[in-house]
Amino acid sequence: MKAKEYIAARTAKELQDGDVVNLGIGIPTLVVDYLPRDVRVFVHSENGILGVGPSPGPEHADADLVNAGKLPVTVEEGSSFFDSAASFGMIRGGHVDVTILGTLEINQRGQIANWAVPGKAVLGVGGAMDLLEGAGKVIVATMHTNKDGQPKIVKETSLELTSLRPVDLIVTELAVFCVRDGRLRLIELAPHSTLEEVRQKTGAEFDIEWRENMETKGV
Amino acid sequence: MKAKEYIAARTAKELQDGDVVNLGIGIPTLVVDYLPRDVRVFVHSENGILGVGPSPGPEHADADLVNAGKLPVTVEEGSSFFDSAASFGMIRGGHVDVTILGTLEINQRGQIANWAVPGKAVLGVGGAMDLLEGAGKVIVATMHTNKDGQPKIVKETSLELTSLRPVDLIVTELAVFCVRDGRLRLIELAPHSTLEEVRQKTGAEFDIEWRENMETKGV
Amino acid sequence: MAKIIDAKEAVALIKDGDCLMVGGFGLVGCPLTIVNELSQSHAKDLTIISNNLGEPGKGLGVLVLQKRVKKAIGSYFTSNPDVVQANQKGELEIQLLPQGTLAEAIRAGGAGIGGFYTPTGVGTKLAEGKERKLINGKEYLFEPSLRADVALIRAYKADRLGNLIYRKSSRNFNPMMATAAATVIAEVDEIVDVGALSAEEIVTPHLFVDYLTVKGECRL
Amino acid sequence: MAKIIDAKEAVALIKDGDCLMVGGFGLVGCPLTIVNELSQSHAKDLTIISNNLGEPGKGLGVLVLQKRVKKAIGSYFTSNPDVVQANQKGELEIQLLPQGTLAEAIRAGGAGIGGFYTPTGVGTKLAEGKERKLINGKEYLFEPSLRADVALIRAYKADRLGNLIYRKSSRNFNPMMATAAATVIAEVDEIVDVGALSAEEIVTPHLFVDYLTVKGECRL
Repeated sequence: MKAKEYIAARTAKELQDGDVVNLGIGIPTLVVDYLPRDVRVFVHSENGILGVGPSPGPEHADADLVNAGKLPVTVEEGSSFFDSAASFGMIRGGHVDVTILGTLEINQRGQIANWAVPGKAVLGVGGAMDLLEGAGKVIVATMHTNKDGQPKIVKETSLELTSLRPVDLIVTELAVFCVRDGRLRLIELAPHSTLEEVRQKTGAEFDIEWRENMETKGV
Repeated sequence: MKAKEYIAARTAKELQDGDVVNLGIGIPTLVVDYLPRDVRVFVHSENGILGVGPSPGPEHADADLVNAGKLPVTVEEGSSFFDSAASFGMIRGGHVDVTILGTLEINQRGQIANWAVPGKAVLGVGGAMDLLEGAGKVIVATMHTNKDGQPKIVKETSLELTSLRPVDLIVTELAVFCVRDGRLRLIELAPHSTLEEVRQKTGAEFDIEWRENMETKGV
Repeated sequence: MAKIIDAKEAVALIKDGDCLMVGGFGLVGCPLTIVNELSQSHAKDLTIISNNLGEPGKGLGVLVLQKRVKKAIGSYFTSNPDVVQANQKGELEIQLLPQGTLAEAIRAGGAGIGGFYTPTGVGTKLAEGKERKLINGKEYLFEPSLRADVALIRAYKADRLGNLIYRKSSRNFNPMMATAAATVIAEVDEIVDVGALSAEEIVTPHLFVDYLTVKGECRL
Repeated sequence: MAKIIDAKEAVALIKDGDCLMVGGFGLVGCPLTIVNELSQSHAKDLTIISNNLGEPGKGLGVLVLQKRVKKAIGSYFTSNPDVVQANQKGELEIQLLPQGTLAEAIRAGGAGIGGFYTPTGVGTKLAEGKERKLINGKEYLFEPSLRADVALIRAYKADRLGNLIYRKSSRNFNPMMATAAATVIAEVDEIVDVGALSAEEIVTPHLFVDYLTVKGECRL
């Protein structure tokens, strides 16, 4: 399994049956492909859809039916459409259970920077700040390092923060961290990943709090 | 024609084809019965209806279809239903052209008191304040005096004001006043009404600015 | 997925001291089956956010007579003399808001907005004690948003997920209240299969709705 | 009663220096026939409130290349490099708002609300210069409401009165913008008879809509 697919599959395990989930672009979009059969989630798209389904084939694309990444989507039975004010009312008002986002950087306190692009004028934010503010649980699903091989998890971000709110969970191709009391806690290693590799590719301090299944693996 | 019917008929002349109109309870409700054939208005009811039609017979009353006075109504073709937040958004946002209201008192500056009942705790306001704030034009359609024969138009109201905003027009069974620059201006006498009677039954100062048709009547 | 419960189970979700939102404009659009059941229960010290408190001996009016309402927030209580009397006796605290301010405060609460500035009521008795702000030269009053522990709302049809549609003027405060409470219980005429309501016509998407109760016989 | 006009007449209602609201999320739900006609016109010094400014050479992006947009208020301009470049050259002022704050500010403008407090963006770069307020112990940012001279929106069907319904995710910003401008022009697929849209399904009641334009052939 490739790294991105692994991240998506691992993140999928965090979702519970009935969750309302908002997915960022990139890896987060893949997560729903890895849900177990007995877990059904409802995908919320901030441009005004509850109940987003799989991508259609190109011949079935409907120009009026896109997700927040502006890609053609389908809708499932029981879906609904609403305007942007209502949609962000759902987000800010705490009615979206989980949001799964990508990020550019994460600091040592679990705060993310995922909107302001490096070296460029800050001209786009979209719904990122609202999602960080309002979602019940925030999961970051991201490659451990950036395109240049540099750690995304760093002491302090060089980019502007998206929110003061720390995320709840970080899933990479190497490890899973949770954030509690303003500290990163490594709770799981990916198969074939080692603590040494995680330390090497992480630019921030973290505690280690293996979850039970890791302890039994004798890490 | 009885006094109330006269007031309603005279008020109806103020409405223009296409107006969106919100009607208070009592005399205002009668106004639409006196519209000329070529004037169609759209009645807005703040409990969530645009396009209120005439009252149904008792056998056609629908328990889910009432106006703001909680009386059964019908709806016309092209009507729509919406929630209370949207409805008051229309009112405050300036999307209702005219509101026609009753009142308990009117002061010399054209401000009205129509919500706080004399001698009682102030426990009901409903939509009165929103309508005064947001309607394009406010017309008061009221008997000139109260049940005790005392003037409703007074120097200062004894009751709490509904809004600092003066109304635009006052129509009674005796006269029509407009309000401009914080002063009442008598612009018209009802048939069989005299300036003397109006002076006698009005407890406030007013200017006289006959409209053209009054001048030709040689008042 | 909304859970289908009966009116007794719905009322069991309400605890002493809870703040409730109850939909309806008078009795129209009020979840009368649940309210009726509530009047058979024992929950007390309730705060109720509702445009009115029913009519004498009807709907929420019964709870007032039972002295189980500590405080009411709404826009029009004058039509129920029992409410006026309870307030005069000091048994019932009343917070009066212009109807548009009430509706907006509930919507704001559901949408995660902390408060807003309305021009309604400036300079009147209802402005007393409220923060004022000039915005673009016009005066406004600050109004904090409202939220509740439990919302009891009335809709026409629900699908099994909890998507709701309303009927005519019974919509009124119900869609906003559906967004503004920790627990939302909708009383409906009918529960239909998922897919029976079109995506365009759904007024309240299911993510707001926790429980569904089918309307029952209701003595009034 | 909304007046039916063509795209040329619609554009003639826009004056130099006007503030426009333009519906759409990217090109989805954008009134492209009118926007296309606008790019053939001469109105300049425009302020545009819209989530994006089209795509390079498409939709509102054309107006940017023509240097006719003075200021843009929206949430996501990064996807159009022409906008970024115009901003860097100092030809185009940009006011960036979180998407939810943008949507809420437009809704507030249409509903007569002067401004509101949102928790979104607290402590970030986008909070700079904004008034902060603690409400129930939580920090919020003040955001004033937005209004425009003209709103150009996209709907699916209108009836002859001007009642509107939308189609799928092309609804987005259009219903709020319909409420928040002095003049509202809706581009629609089709104008149907009064009565053809049901009272329950109408999303934008006709009192908001001044003009209707039927969507035309649109080069993109």
